[in-house]
Amino acid sequence: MSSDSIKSALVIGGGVAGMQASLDLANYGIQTFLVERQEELGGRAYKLSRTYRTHECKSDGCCMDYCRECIFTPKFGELFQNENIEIMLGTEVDDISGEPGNFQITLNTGGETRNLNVNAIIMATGSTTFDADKIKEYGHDRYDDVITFLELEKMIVSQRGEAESFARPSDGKIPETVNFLLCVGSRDSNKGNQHCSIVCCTYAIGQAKDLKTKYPDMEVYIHYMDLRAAYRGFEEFYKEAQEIGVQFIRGRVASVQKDNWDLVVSTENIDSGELMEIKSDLVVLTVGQEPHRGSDKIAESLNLALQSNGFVFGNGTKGIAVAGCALGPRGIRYSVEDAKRAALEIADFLDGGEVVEGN
Amino acid sequence: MVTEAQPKENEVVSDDKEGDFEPKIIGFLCNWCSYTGADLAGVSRLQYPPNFIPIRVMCTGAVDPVYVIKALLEGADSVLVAGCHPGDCHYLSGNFKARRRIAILKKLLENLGLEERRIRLEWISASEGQKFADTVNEMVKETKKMGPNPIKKEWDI
Amino acid sequence: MSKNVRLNVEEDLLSTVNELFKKMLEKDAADVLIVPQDVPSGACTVQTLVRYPAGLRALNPFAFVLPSNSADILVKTTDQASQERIVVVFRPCELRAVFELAKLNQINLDNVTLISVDCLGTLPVPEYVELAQKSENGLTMKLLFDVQKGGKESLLGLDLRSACQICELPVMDNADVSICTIGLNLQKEVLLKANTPKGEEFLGAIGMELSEEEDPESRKKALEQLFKVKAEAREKLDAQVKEEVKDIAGYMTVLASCINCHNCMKVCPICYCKECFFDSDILKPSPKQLLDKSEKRKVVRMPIDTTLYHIGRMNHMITSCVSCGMCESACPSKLPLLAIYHAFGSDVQALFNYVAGRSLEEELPLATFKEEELESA
Amino acid sequence: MRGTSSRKPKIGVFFCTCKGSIGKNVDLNELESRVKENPDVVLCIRHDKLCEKDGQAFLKDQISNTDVDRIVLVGCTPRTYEEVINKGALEAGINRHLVEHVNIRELCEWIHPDEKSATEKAVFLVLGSIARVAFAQEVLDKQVILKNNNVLIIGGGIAGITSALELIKNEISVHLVEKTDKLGGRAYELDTQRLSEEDVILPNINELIKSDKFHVMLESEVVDVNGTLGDYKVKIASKDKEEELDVGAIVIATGSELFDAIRILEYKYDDADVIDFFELEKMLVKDEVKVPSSGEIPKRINFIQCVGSRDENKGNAHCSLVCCTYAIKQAAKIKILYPDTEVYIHYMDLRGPECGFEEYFLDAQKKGVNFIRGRVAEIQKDGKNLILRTEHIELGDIMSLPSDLVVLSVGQQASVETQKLADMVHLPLDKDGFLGYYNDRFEILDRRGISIAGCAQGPRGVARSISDAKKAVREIAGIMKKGFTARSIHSVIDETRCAGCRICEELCPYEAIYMKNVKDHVTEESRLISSVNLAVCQGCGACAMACPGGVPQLIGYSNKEILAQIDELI
Repeated sequence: MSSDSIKSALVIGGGVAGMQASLDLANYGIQTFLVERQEELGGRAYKLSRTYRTHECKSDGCCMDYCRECIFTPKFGELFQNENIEIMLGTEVDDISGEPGNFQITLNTGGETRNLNVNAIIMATGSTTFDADKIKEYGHDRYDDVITFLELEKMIVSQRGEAESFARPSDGKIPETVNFLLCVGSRDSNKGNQHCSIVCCTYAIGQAKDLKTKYPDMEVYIHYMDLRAAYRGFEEFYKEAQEIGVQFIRGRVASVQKDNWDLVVSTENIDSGELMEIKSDLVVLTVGQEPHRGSDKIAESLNLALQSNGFVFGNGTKGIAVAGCALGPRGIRYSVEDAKRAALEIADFLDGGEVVEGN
Repeated sequence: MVTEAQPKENEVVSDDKEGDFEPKIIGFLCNWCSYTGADLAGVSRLQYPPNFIPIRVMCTGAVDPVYVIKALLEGADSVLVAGCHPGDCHYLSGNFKARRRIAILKKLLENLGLEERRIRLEWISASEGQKFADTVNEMVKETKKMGPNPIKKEWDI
Repeated sequence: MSKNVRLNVEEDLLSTVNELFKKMLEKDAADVLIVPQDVPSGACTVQTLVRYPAGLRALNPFAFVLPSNSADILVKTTDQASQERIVVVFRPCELRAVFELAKLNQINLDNVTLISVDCLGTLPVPEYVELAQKSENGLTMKLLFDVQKGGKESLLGLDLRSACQICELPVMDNADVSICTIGLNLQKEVLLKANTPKGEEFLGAIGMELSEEEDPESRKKALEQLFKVKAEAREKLDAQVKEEVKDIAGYMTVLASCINCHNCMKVCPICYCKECFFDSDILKPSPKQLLDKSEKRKVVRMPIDTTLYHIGRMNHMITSCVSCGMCESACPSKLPLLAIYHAFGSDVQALFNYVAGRSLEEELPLATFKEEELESA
Repeated sequence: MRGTSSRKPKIGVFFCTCKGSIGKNVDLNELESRVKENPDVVLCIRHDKLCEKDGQAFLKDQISNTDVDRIVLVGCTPRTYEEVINKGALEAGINRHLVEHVNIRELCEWIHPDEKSATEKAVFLVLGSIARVAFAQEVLDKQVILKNNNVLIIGGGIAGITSALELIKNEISVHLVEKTDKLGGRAYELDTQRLSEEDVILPNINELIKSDKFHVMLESEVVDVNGTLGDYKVKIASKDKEEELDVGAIVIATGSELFDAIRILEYKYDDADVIDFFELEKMLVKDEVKVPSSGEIPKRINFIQCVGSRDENKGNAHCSLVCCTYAIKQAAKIKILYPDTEVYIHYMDLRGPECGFEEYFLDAQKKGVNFIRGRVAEIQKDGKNLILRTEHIELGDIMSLPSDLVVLSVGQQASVETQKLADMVHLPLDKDGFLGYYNDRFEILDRRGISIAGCAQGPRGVARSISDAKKAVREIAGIMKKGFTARSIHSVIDETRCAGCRICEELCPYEAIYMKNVKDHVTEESRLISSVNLAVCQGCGACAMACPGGVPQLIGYSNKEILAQIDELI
């Protein structure tokens, strides 16, 4: 590749990994096209009320627990400002052909097609969350007060700063008892996916902690199989939750049913062996992550192999890098790390190994 | 700040009365913790009285006591210096340095008969929006109780 | 216990000490002396740099006058590369300033031998000059005997400078060598003490044989008495000034006669800045700013920023103030600056358990910090 | 850049309404009219969203169409958009130091519902900043070229070796200090093919040794680090000598150390048949497992997880992340080698942060590995037999399990070397004693030329250590080759006014102040005065406060500016 021609790359997916990868690429002086299927950048991470210690966090105790403002908004600003980045929202990748160093891309924006030549590709198609309706016994499709953790995040965000109270969907009451069900659709090859989604434990504990801190009288239960978290600091996090009174019950919940007016969570406490029925005002299903629809198609056109769980294998062909949840469930921290690595790989490839100083 | 004439000693100036006296409080907020804490108070819509006027500095360790003296001499009724909690300073130890300087200054002003509470050094982290609002509320209340800065009664400033 | 030697007084005290210092140059124990000598008229005593024995004519380290704090001379005569061996004779307040300035890296003490003298105090310069002109020769000795005995006849009713009245450390036992006069029969002898290895070596070099003798009882007693008198005076003055400036109004009244000459800063041995912050452009308002201020405030007392200067300067150097009182002596408006600095300074220095100039080892409070301290602040 | 000296300032005030979110409580019209009264203000204009593309275009347009030479931006908190706006202003020809940000959203609009007082406060805030910006000085970013561009790598484990290879690829000379007598660390002893989720190809040590840019010091230790980016002096103690090395940057790859199981007395690590996972690994590489005391094939093997991990009292609070995966893979391999051997894994929670863990787990279960939840209470010795006593939490039973071989899955902990080094280079440690704290902020590391790779920042597997090292080194390589731009906010010292008291040197938390010898051209007096090392200065302003003479000043936060602002606020 001649060094004076402008190098270009396509980033598929405008979630946190895609955003970071685009910024890094652009800062390496690479003309970057960022394609996002939705009308908005940020992906799932942007919908969270807050995140728990990520790479982006200023780890000097300066957290205002308002990640949308602190992490994402400035990043949007940077992305939209950057001369080297062109963002295409509401756009899907229809076709990819060619070879590393020279890919031909066909893009589709609301029926309008556009052809593009790029030298390299970063796939950051992310993952989607498991559809909780698939597990009938948890009643997500039937009961208003059975919600997924993302729906809870949405509630927290929309109620923030306006009302002091936290209202459950059915009648707007502050719930007195909240049950968190972990591994919904995860580690369950019959009804869901076999893999563990890694981040759900942390999120559930975080949400439980927030609720318990705000409403000390609220009874908060977390039903789990194993408590897992890849991040250091989790142990303290977990302990804090225990200390403020979040109750952890080991065992997979059998069902959530309505008994007259109340939701009842039935489970076996594996540790004590007893069968429990817990009346609950709100049930939060912590759904896992699974591959995004269409990501297999893109992987195929890029000659990337798939893992048994449907996620993409990372070590593919030269000139193609994968970042974020497309590789498997992960949190924001790993996604950003991934993205930085992916951008490095691509920059290295386009430079022929030559180092370009990063910002 | 308006001094029409030199009042006689112990004479109660009209704006001295608690209630209709609106104090002015100047705050030096460290960029990393307390300023962000103030932002959080804003984001969380935590109301506090508008008597507080912030100045952003990089670190409490960069707050020259001269600034505080100047503010008081110009007629500020109280001064807040707020930074990261001990051990959390973005610049490792700025807050410890600030603590020494402010302690010296307080001692001097105390000797000059200025209430020690007119200068406050507070540790407010970025996540303590509530603490920030509380601190301002408390300071306004306290300053109202103490009355206007006596320096204002003097002509020279 | 420090090593010491009694020096017999031959003719009189001053000439004995003069000979002693001559010996330092003759025996090549020093390259340059910085010593106070009477001016020919005898009206005053000034510091001199002496390189040859012939330059030592009227050495008088005991004179009851201190025109300026000599610590500044060492700032001017030493630098990082100083090689010349300098011997100085300073009063305790000057030595304290030397210690502070050494900690502030303004003086290089590597090749300096510090000799202190017991100090019974000094008179304000104009009054001393007047007194000296009226007196016959031998004023210093007369005062020395007189004041030591507790009498004040020879002072003709004059008071010592307030700094001297309240002096906390009229004797310094951590100079390399100290010349002790208090509580001794000065017609017969004077006591030399070597307080440091450097001092011992120095006295050895000029042929002194040192022993380890206890201070004579008379000296112990005299010192005890002296400390008591000073402490009482100190307490009285502190209380008096704290009453006078107990509130801002009092302070501003005191400052009302300040003419903003900044002499107090210029003569202060501790004020080491090349240009004072309060003299710098940073604080100079433009004509427009000044006039705008009068609009905002209706009245502006001039000169502007006098209060800022005084509180600001106090804030800058109070932890290092050695209470030499030069500021007060130099003030044309006779502001009680020493009294204020002493009263406030001892409070501030107590915060850090620090006494300015007490020793070289104590860390400057402003150049360090502790993680665990001042928790209530 | 527009000249700004000795002229009347021409200030442009931009109001950003943040898409209408400012203006409900603060009366912008009133605010604008008050601001316009200031004679220095030549432009006063409003926009809806200055941080977005068209807002930026608007900003640039307005600046270039007028003779504005400094601007005040009134809007949201500078903590979010400062950089964006400064960049926009710069493109229009206004230096970032001539831009002041006034936050009337978080500090006014959102908290003061009373319009009158909110507006009044906003007026003060804006006027204060106008007064301040009038004294602002233009300072151009300074490019710093390095004196020395060799890199020192401390630690010859996988992270160190990867770093070295990457640097050499970029033609940068590397010195590597390793405390043991050989390179490679733990990673090369592992049965990696089976221990990582993807096929990790370990870097080739031979290739490294062959390079003439590679200088290795084995059995050596760093004892002192002085200096800064581009000019480090590092003292290295070897067995019989001590030498000093000049390098430009440092990569800390000191790794972690395994928890010493002897500390947990009840697990009897001193018994020959109780081994840690690393010792087992060395057997597995040879495809055979023998009971150390008897030399026989073990019939019953028990793995104990979380040895020294998640246990504040006897070990470390943190989870070591990789041990579950290792144990499961080891167990599965034993089952392949010896299908008749009973294998038990005692765990607290099963954790594997990497993808594919679930498959390993199921695979191990299928092969007949038994998983028992609960922390093992103790190991007893009954004659020649080891007996594990544990509570099976799920069944609630107290179990006694005889065992031929016990494998302790010890966790990783911060190594003593890392802690010593952290002290030498003034990096804070996190609560677990790792250098993880600063891992989150790449920039700081690079400014000082110190990067951290691998397990020194916390427990991690081989693959992650390799990718870490590549990242750490890439940034360093760029700086070594091209130099870098100093922080825009840093301290400047007025040399003529410095008295050399060194208080600023004492109080600078980064050792960015150094003493420089100058000769006064009049008096010929040589004296030491303070000087700022731009490579290290982080712009905290401690020196500015330390100096009674106000000699060091922080760009954008000088005494003049702040005092002017104070003046205006009251």
